[in-house]
Amino acid sequence: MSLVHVLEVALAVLVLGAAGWTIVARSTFASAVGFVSYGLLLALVWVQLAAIDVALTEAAIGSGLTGVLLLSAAATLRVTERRSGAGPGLPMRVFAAICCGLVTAAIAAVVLTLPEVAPTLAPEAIAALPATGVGNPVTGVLMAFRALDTLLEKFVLVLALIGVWSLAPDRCWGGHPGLKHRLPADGVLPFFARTLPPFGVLLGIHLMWTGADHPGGAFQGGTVLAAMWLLVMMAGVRDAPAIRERWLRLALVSGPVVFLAVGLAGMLAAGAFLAYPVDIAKPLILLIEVPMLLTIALALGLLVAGPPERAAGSS
Amino acid sequence: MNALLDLFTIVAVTAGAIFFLAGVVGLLRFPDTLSRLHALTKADNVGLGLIVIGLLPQSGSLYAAFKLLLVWLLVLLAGATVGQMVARVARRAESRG
Amino acid sequence: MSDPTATMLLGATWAVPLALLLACVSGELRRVMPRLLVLAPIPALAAAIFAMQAPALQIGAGRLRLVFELDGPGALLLGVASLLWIAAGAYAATYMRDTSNPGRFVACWLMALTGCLGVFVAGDLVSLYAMLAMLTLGASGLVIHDETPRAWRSGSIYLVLALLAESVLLVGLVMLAGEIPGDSLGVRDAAAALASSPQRGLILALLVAGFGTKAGLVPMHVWMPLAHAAAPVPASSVLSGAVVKVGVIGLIRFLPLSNSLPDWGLVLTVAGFVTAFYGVVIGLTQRHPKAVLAYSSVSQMGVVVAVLGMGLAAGDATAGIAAAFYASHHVLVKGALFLSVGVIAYTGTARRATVLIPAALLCLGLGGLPFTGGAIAKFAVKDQLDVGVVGWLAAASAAGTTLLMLHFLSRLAKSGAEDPRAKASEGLTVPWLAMAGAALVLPWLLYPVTGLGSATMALEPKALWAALWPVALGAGLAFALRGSVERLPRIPEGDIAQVIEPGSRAALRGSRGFDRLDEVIRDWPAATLALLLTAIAFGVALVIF
Amino acid sequence: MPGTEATVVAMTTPGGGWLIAAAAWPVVAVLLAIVGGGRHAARIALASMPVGLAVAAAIAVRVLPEGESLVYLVGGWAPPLGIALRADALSAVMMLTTGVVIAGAGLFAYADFSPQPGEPETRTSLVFWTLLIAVWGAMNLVVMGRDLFNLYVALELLTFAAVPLVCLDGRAATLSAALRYLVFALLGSVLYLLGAVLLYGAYGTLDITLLAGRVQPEPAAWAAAALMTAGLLAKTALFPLHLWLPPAHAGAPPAASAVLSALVVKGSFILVIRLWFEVMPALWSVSATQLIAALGAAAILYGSVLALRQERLKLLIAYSTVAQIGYLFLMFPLAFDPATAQLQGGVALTGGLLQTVSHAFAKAGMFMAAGLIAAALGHDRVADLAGVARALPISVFAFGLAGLSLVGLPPSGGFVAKWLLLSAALSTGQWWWATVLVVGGLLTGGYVMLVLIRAMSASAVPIVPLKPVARSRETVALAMSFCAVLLGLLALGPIELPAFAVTTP
Amino acid sequence: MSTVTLFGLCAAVLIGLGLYGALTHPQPLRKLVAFNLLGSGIFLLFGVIARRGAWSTVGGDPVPQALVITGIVVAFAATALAVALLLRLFKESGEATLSPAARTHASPERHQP
Repeated sequence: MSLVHVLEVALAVLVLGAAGWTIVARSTFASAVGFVSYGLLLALVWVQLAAIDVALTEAAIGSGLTGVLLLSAAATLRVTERRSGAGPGLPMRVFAAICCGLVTAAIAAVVLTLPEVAPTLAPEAIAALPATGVGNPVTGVLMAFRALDTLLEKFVLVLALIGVWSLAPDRCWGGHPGLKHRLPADGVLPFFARTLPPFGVLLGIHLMWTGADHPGGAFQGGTVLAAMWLLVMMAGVRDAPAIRERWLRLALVSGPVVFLAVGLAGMLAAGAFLAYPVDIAKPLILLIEVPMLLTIALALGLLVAGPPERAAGSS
Repeated sequence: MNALLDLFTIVAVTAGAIFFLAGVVGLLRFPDTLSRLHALTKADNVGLGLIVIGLLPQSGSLYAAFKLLLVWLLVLLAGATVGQMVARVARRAESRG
Repeated sequence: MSDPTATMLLGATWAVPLALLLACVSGELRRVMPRLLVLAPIPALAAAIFAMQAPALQIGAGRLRLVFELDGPGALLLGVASLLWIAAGAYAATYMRDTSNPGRFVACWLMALTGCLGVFVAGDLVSLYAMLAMLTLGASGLVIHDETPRAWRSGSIYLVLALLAESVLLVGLVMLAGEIPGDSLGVRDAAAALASSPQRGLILALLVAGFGTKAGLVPMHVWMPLAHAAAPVPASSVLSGAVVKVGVIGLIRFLPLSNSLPDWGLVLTVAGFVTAFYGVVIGLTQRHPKAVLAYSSVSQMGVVVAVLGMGLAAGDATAGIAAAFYASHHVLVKGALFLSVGVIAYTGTARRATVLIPAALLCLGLGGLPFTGGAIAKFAVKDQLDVGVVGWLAAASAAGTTLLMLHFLSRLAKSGAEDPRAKASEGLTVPWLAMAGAALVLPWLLYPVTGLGSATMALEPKALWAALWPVALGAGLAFALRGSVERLPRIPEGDIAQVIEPGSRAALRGSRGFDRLDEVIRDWPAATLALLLTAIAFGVALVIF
Repeated sequence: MPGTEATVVAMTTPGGGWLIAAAAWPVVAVLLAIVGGGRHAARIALASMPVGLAVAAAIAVRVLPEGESLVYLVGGWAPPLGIALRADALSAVMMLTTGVVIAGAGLFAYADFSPQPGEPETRTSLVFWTLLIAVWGAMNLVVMGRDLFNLYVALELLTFAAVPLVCLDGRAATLSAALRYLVFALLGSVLYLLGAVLLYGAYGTLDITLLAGRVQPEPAAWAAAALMTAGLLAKTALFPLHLWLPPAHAGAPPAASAVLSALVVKGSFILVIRLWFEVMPALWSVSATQLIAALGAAAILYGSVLALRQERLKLLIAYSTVAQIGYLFLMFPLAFDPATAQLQGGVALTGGLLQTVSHAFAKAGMFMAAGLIAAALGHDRVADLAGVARALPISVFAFGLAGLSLVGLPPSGGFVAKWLLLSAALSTGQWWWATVLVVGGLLTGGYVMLVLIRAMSASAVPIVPLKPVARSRETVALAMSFCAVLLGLLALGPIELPAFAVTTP
Repeated sequence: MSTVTLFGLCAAVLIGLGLYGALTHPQPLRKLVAFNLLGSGIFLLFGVIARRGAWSTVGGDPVPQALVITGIVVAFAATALAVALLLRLFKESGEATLSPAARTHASPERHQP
């Protein structure tokens, strides 16, 4: 049993341990903390599965941003924990455990009986990759072969944001999202929030740029930017923008708009929606990814920031 | 020469690992927040530092080495900040009783 | 009249009332509508007179195309029914003048009218079912019109039973549709297919159950006395006169009369006579004149079903037209008598005779008194009912009917207005007398049209005697039992309904359990568990076949 | 396993561009509305509706007449690597329905959600219109998607657009309803995703057409089928997974309720059809088809009884949706051909889809009418509806017409659907489903009449609406109900209903 | 046991854990944590399938990997929406529970927003 293998088993055990902790932990906050560490461990698993792009995404979104959401919510809702009942009784729990066990068993069985020669689209993807001009097959899939999914998923982000905004009290509509932290401007956090972002922004853009040929891409980059922005807002260095701002709305939709525009242009230039003329495929993809980066960063940041809670102008 | 570098790496990284171990033990064993914090920050700063230094010879390119150092610096920055803030919260909690 | 116009009349029969119904959406038109009720059935009358040989009216081209046509029995019943609807409509315009909620009354009236007349011209299964449904909705609205607890109860019982009947019918019709060869849902083709269908037994059972309920066959009759007693007078007049006949026409059209089915014939005959006598017996215990009339309707429908049963047993195709003729007489008589109940309520002791004498004629006519319309009606069904023991049963039921109707007369006499000088307005008396006259005369004019023979044969001494003695017997009985009838125990209207209702109330209480169940199912853990179990169940279902 | 798909080489068909139009215009409209904001949101949404209707009509006239379906390969990449869109008769009909219902909802809601001139953008004036159009777009994608993951994204899109509509008024009750809806729907969609993942693991594609050629009766397929079905049923709120539906549909604003009840639950149902009839028509056993229909039957009886027991009009209608959804699932055993052990299109499927569409219109009309009644009375207690028929005759008439179709009385679309299902049940000798159909019809008649009789009974004091009810809004409700009735008359037309023979290579 | 099998089974267990948590936890927020667990388990399974599809130079089938990235983003959006709903519910009612009893039959009195 090789060393790598031992490490993998240990990793699996750790992941399951962390997962179990999120379920059994007594306080929601502890469970959320557990979830963050679980996400980081999972990122290692993704590396182990030779999916660096996913590992980055998992660490950044799955663990990072989701973690922030859950932690802050847990902090707010702590008071309700005592009041919310004990949940279903023991018989119910046992029965539930049995059912979940059955599902797990079924999936395990499927995993063990998957075909010997795994069906794969890797050959097709690699064969078609040159036509897209990008070197990273994952980016190729995201931006070319299944660009429709990517476009729609931008749309999902924007729509989810509208959904979150719709939960604002009517009087606060158009105003600033919550998380206004009254911290001394000279505190440690503001300092941190002034020092880190330059690096962060650099890294984010770097991730997006390198994503064309190496692991990385607009998602990972955008997430880093979003994180930086959240840091700045939370530290009180810059207030969250009022959601009625025209520039904000424009920046928000810029990603899908450009994507859609290029796609429709493709109908004329390359004979199909979301098709790129081979010779200028890569520039086009980058052209799409730049506003996409912006959209992702804004959408993710604002999703975490939550619905407006202060009427515009008031501070 | 390479053997020497490798040896250096092994030593440095092991040392770093030991610092981390100590940090974790401290985190688990120490009585109050501040001393736990004390243990933890040592682990972060020195432990990670040693590991980074140990890895430098293996990094191959200057670019990679620079990235390693950058990582260390950023972690230092983050660790310092977080440590400060946790400490403040802890003190406020105490003063409230 | 040229064929296309006649065909158009078939459409107008239901389209005109329907148009008036839709017009009710506008408030202004709703206000003038009561005066228009009398016009609504006129196209139907015209159709009955002119459109019998007319080619069918077809709407649409698909398999579900609507067809409207008119056969002999249909034309007969459509004609008299439309007459009754006209008279009752005129009557209602006066009688319902100061009712609460007139808008709903006219809406329901027109709905019932559309459905009732539509059934007689419906030539395909879909439109037949549509008209029946329409009729049910309108009629139940008429029953509950007074909104007294009694009206609510009767209305809901009527609605439930009627909808049940239609559901049973729907299943029967769909099965029947499956038997029809080729691309048609026509009633004629359906009836033809039924005779030779492997499913015949089941389909017949469903159809008889369905139409039997509409016709008030025991034990599905419970709604009739309740509904007819509860509804306002003009409504109960059309309900008991015209609406009940949709069951009859349904049976006439679908029963394969031309090929003999002795067992089914026997069943129907027995059911018919049971109903006939049951109606008489229970009717005698009733106090309210409208209830007595309703039970007499039950009994009369029993006779009609018996006629059809004998026809089916003998494979005698003329039974259809004969039964239709008998029923059409009943349309006129019952319609008239119900109107009289409303008239006498406004008539003082001084003028009471002007109502009672025509009513008495009609009553005895229903028993078959010579020279009345009833005599020729009875004469028309002699071929079916004059065989052996059945003949005696028929005579007995005639006697019973006479007895029952005289009982009604006595109840009617007791239900006059307080003020001896009171005089019912022409708006009521004219329609009532018109109907009464029609009931006495019209059958004699219509008989030759039916092709059953010439009316003069009904005036031969033998026929006269055959018609007279049961009436005499009934009258004698009535004289002998006078007073003692009053002492009979009161059986509440809708006899069996008393037994059904506690059951339904229990069901209602039971359904409360559903609320609690819903709370449980919709609780989060239960629902999520259900989700998992669903997945597992499907998995199992797939793995182990 | 190449060779199997050699038979089904996918390629863009002429006119396939319309599919892109159908997918793209809602996205454009929503993004424009977000940027435009303020009063423009409503204007943009309303202005875009004719476009959407035109696109749906264009697709319908190409697809429906001779059942040729449109295909589009996005980016020119053929499956399995790329994503295909495809509009068959089913898609076309659903697109038309979606268009008409949402356009109706838009007209109906304009009074509620358009800010007065001059006043700044309000919350609902932006949110409602963007989400309404988003629902339309999501429905289009759901009915023409051919890639299981692409469909997953479309489903989530549908959910995210629908959930905020539930709690537009921001009261605790509706918020909690929306939360239950969201979380349960999410569970449903991840189960669906899990199934899709398993299918990819086993067969290396997510394209419906390709999968149809590759699926074998083996553990992976079984597990996938079970998980995906369960997940989709959860989103369709089939009994006993209906926990979220009644409060959500009853709490939303009338226009939203109409869209939710008429369309949103149908989205996942369409995917059930795709899954059962197209991806794995040969996989299903008799017991599976009977099981899904049994759930449907339970839904019919249970939902109808509860509808009868509701004291609030909107809850009554919501429970009626629970019941009516049940009818949609009766078609599966009726479409099962024991000879080939396959699910096949035909009378049963046509009946089921006709039920889907006619229920969509009827329920939209009902919710709108109920909304107007509730707005006029200030409450929606069934017991206190006396006199409404005189105050709001058109609304009550609309309710009645819709009820006509729900009960399944001719000439409504509901009747034709019921007739087809009944004849399928009786001709295949499955009389027990026929019984359910009949009993369900009776119960439905019960609660519809309950409301109508109450509404038509005389009230001591004539009702004066709290605020004037716009005739135009009543007309919209009436139009919806009329559509449900006219569907039945379509069956009279020379064009037979498109007998939905779904594609099975 | 090979890497893919190991993590494949790991994914199966994660899915089971997620389902259990979503089913039994009374607090909605815990349900959301569990939901994310469930989701990541499914993504992991997809990753395993991708890994099995490794081919010559590429370490895994890029299509599933790309889909997982999309999936993670969608799951995050869902979580964000749910959390926002939960917090608003808490602000409105001071409660954060999915138990229907109180709410179901409290149908709206106010209809127009």
